[in-house]
Amino acid sequence: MSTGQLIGNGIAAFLTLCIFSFLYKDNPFYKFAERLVAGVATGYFTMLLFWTNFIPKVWEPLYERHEIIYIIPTILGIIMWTRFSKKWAWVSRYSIAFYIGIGSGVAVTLALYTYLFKQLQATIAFPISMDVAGINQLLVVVAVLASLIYFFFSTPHKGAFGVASKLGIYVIMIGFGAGFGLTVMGRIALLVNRVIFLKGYLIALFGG
Amino acid sequence: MNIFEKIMKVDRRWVYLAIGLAVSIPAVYELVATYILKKENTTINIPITPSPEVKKVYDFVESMKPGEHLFICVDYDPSSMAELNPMTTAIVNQAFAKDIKIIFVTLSQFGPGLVEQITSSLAAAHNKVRGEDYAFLGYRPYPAITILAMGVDFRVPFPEDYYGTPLDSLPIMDGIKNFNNLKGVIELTSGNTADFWITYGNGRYGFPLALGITGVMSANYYQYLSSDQLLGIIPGVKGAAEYEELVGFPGDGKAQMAYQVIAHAVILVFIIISNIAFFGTRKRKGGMEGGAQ
Amino acid sequence: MDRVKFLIPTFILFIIAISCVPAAAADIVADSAIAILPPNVSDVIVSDKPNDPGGTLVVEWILPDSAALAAMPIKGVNIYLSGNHDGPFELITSLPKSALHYECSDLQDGESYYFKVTATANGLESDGITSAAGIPSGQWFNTERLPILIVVILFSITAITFIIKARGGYDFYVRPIAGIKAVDEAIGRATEMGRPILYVPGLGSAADVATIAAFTILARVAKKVVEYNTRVIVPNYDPVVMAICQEVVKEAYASAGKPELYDPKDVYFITQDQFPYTAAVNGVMLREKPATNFYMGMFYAESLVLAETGFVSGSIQIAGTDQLVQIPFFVSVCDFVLMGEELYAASAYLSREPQQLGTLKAQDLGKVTVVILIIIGVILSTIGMSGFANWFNVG
Amino acid sequence: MKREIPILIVGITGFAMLIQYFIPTDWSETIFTKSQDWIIIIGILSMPLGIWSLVKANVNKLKDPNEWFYSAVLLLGFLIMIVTCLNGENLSGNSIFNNIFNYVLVPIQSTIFSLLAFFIASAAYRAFRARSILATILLITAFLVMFRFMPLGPVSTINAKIVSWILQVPNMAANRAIMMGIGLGATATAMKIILGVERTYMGHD
Repeated sequence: MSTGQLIGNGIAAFLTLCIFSFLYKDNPFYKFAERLVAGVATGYFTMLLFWTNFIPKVWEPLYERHEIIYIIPTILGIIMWTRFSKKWAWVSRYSIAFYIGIGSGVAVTLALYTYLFKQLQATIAFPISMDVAGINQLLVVVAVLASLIYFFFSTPHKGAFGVASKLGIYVIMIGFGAGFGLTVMGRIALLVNRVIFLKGYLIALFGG
Repeated sequence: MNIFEKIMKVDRRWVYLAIGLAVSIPAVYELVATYILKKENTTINIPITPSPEVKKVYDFVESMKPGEHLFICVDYDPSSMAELNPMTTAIVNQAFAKDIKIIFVTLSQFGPGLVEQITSSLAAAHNKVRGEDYAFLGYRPYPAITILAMGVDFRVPFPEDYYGTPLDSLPIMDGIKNFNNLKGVIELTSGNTADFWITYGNGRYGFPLALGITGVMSANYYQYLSSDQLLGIIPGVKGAAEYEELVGFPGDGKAQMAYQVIAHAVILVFIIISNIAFFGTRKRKGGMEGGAQ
Repeated sequence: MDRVKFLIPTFILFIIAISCVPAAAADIVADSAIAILPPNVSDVIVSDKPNDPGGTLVVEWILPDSAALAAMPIKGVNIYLSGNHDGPFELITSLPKSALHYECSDLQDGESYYFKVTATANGLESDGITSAAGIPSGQWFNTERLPILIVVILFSITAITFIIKARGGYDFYVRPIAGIKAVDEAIGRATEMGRPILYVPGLGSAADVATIAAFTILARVAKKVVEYNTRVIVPNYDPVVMAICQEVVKEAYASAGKPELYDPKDVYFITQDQFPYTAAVNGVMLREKPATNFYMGMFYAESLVLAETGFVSGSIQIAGTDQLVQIPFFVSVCDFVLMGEELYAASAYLSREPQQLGTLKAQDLGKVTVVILIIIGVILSTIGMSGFANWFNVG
Repeated sequence: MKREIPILIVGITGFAMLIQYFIPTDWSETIFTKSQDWIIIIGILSMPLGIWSLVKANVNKLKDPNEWFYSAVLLLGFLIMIVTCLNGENLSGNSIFNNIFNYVLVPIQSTIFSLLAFFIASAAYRAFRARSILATILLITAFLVMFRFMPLGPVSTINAKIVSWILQVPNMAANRAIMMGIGLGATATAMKIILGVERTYMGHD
């Protein structure tokens, strides 16, 4: 490690410990790191967006390529600044409306495709049979139906419907338990990486 | 307050401390072993039982004959290196040791650096020559289109390899037109490229496909095992450690496994203690109804 | 018709090809200098590529039967293109034998194109079969996506019907959802304790539907906040989301006739970076000690960091997200959770407007349809009719 | 003017994007990519609103004797990043900007992320108690899934099989059902917005 890297990693190690100190309780070191990173991150993203998005998406089309059509989104974006004024703030609704309109228009078909159709197709694509795979498929179908019934809003969950919805929430809970258990590995790995970083820094500082 | 109630209400910081210690033990052990005891091998050896889905991938590579071709797609970026690099290394080690020829491709923007890093170190260790024993074709965006094009001919998306050599001048590509000339594909990914390989790769061209994925992703891909669209899955660090165990090259996967096992054990012990305490308090409350609290 | 026209000659050729094979094999063994051409491909069909903007034709062919060709293994095919049936043909690509079709793009819509497909083997090439004319064209409607259009239309009709019915006074039953009932109580509790309410709208942008659902819930929360004379803090990740949250909260104060009490400093921007944002919200929780924390919208890995810190600071927590991976963490730590669809239903529940409840009814009818489709689909798959399942593979 | 026109804009753009999905022509594709570009442009041009909000709040706090130091740190961090990247080439390479990114931003980000290892343990400790049937199911499943890490020979082999089944059958079924619900809910909400039934995000006037 060069001296520069050693100093850099020293700062990194100090900030790592500042954040970890939060586990004990809120303290000035954590607060320092928290505010520092909020400032640095905002500065970082502002400049990143400026160079990688504003320049190629706004400046170049308008100023260099004279693509007049880009005036529309630019005006819509600048309209957002009316929010600085109390009197004219309502004008910004035009841009917000455009933003939300595009978002929800795309969402209708996207949600139907990725969430509904793909899942539906995957559920019904395999046959039920008397071997292990076939019986598992039968169980999957029953479990999917029960879980769907749990999400019914306009029918009282009573009688047979209530039994199905109860089975449904049990299945959902198994799913959540599995999801929780599976994630532990990845989260531990993150902490291990920090520990290995600190260890490497100690070795570089004293042992290396 | 009896002991059970105390355990139930234990300050969360004791839990934090336990996890912190659990994760530090292997690191401290390594430091002590290396610098104080001056030991050579500092990896904590944890017995590992390979799961069936990992064993299947291993058996598949093991069944290949020297000189046959394996295709490895490195589709992750540096942020998931910790989980996926160990399995890539283990597979490449196994294949090189068996004189299997490997073709690498990446569909991730940051993939080329990773592939170069892996191939350069492992090829040297196994005395393998680029262009003869392995090839790196490079990176292309648009995974679906690239996979479909490779199904026709690797030369369509990759007329030249990553280093600018035309594919026809690479000895390893002699007689290798598309997926039909390969034994199979192993896709290592931290993102949705796995879906493309399943739909457009295995779905369209029917080659044997195995996945190496991060632990968080694994829940979503087990379904393809039962439908035979995948021959096997290597999930996260644990899968990598199992693979290393099978191959017999202990690496970063096994090294990380020590941390994982201890941390998981600590959490499991906490859950058990918490439940014993829970039942303890319930019983006592039942027995001491109306009594002093 | 075209198909039939070509089937006859190709069939004849095919017969000839097959009958040639033993002889050809023998000849090659005896004297490789005598060149016997490889057998031709058959069934060369050109069609317009469906559901595309135009300019692309698809060529398909059938290779000669490989079993009969042991001595002359087909290596692949060459594809030639011409504007006339009789040529001149230009080689456009060579494909391996595994290829079954070829998409030729960058053609002119409305022009006629002819393709010649030849088989190659042992460095030799058959004389080839020329296709009928193919005329590329663009389509105006993607027929593969028809199922989605049908669903959109049916869904809209049902929703509008129920909305009209509801406006006419028709009353729907809606089952109680604990997380939604808790919203009002949680705000009351904040008032009693004299502490503020924290509302985190997540990391989504204003174009994400989950975030838009979060705005609606915020509107309700803000209204109650004004009623109870307490305070709501909304830290933001996205500037557009911030602008909308400000609008929503300001509106709540205005409609209660107390516009002067709205403090724009309470709805503010932190930073557009996941973990620095999380750290800052953690700080707010520990220092402002909100009585109730709401997490509504899109959450990723920060879900558990926020929820645990909120627990430590002793807040009641209500979460709602459509991010599947994060729901287990909210379920483990928060007091109430709106899981997936419940987040979307919450706006209807909270508004209590009949037309909003009408769409809930439409959602339920959608679920009934899904249940029926699953049952039918699995039965059909089990008896071997997998075509039904593919209908939902809309690409 | 203040409310009707925006709702009309939402309706028109939303409906246009909905229709666009079914039309495979070149201009339809162009509309899609351009609209996504335009949303990004509105987002970038809105950044000043966010920056103003952040800077104003922290400049105000400079007068607060308890807060001024932290706010100064935040403002300084922000300003340094802006100043060191006035030249776009400093985004990468060995620039001050990139070094602050590597030695300040990245370690803090990944450390906050790694706090999850502690939180997941304390959440498990508190939440996984057999209080009710639902909590017990959650507890048992999570326990078995985590237990697959324990190197206990034959017990592990059996557990691996159980976990594999849990992942392939109930877990997958639950995920699918929740996703289908989300699909319907998101569609209904988006339709309500396009039709103008849902308009709370707009405020009144």
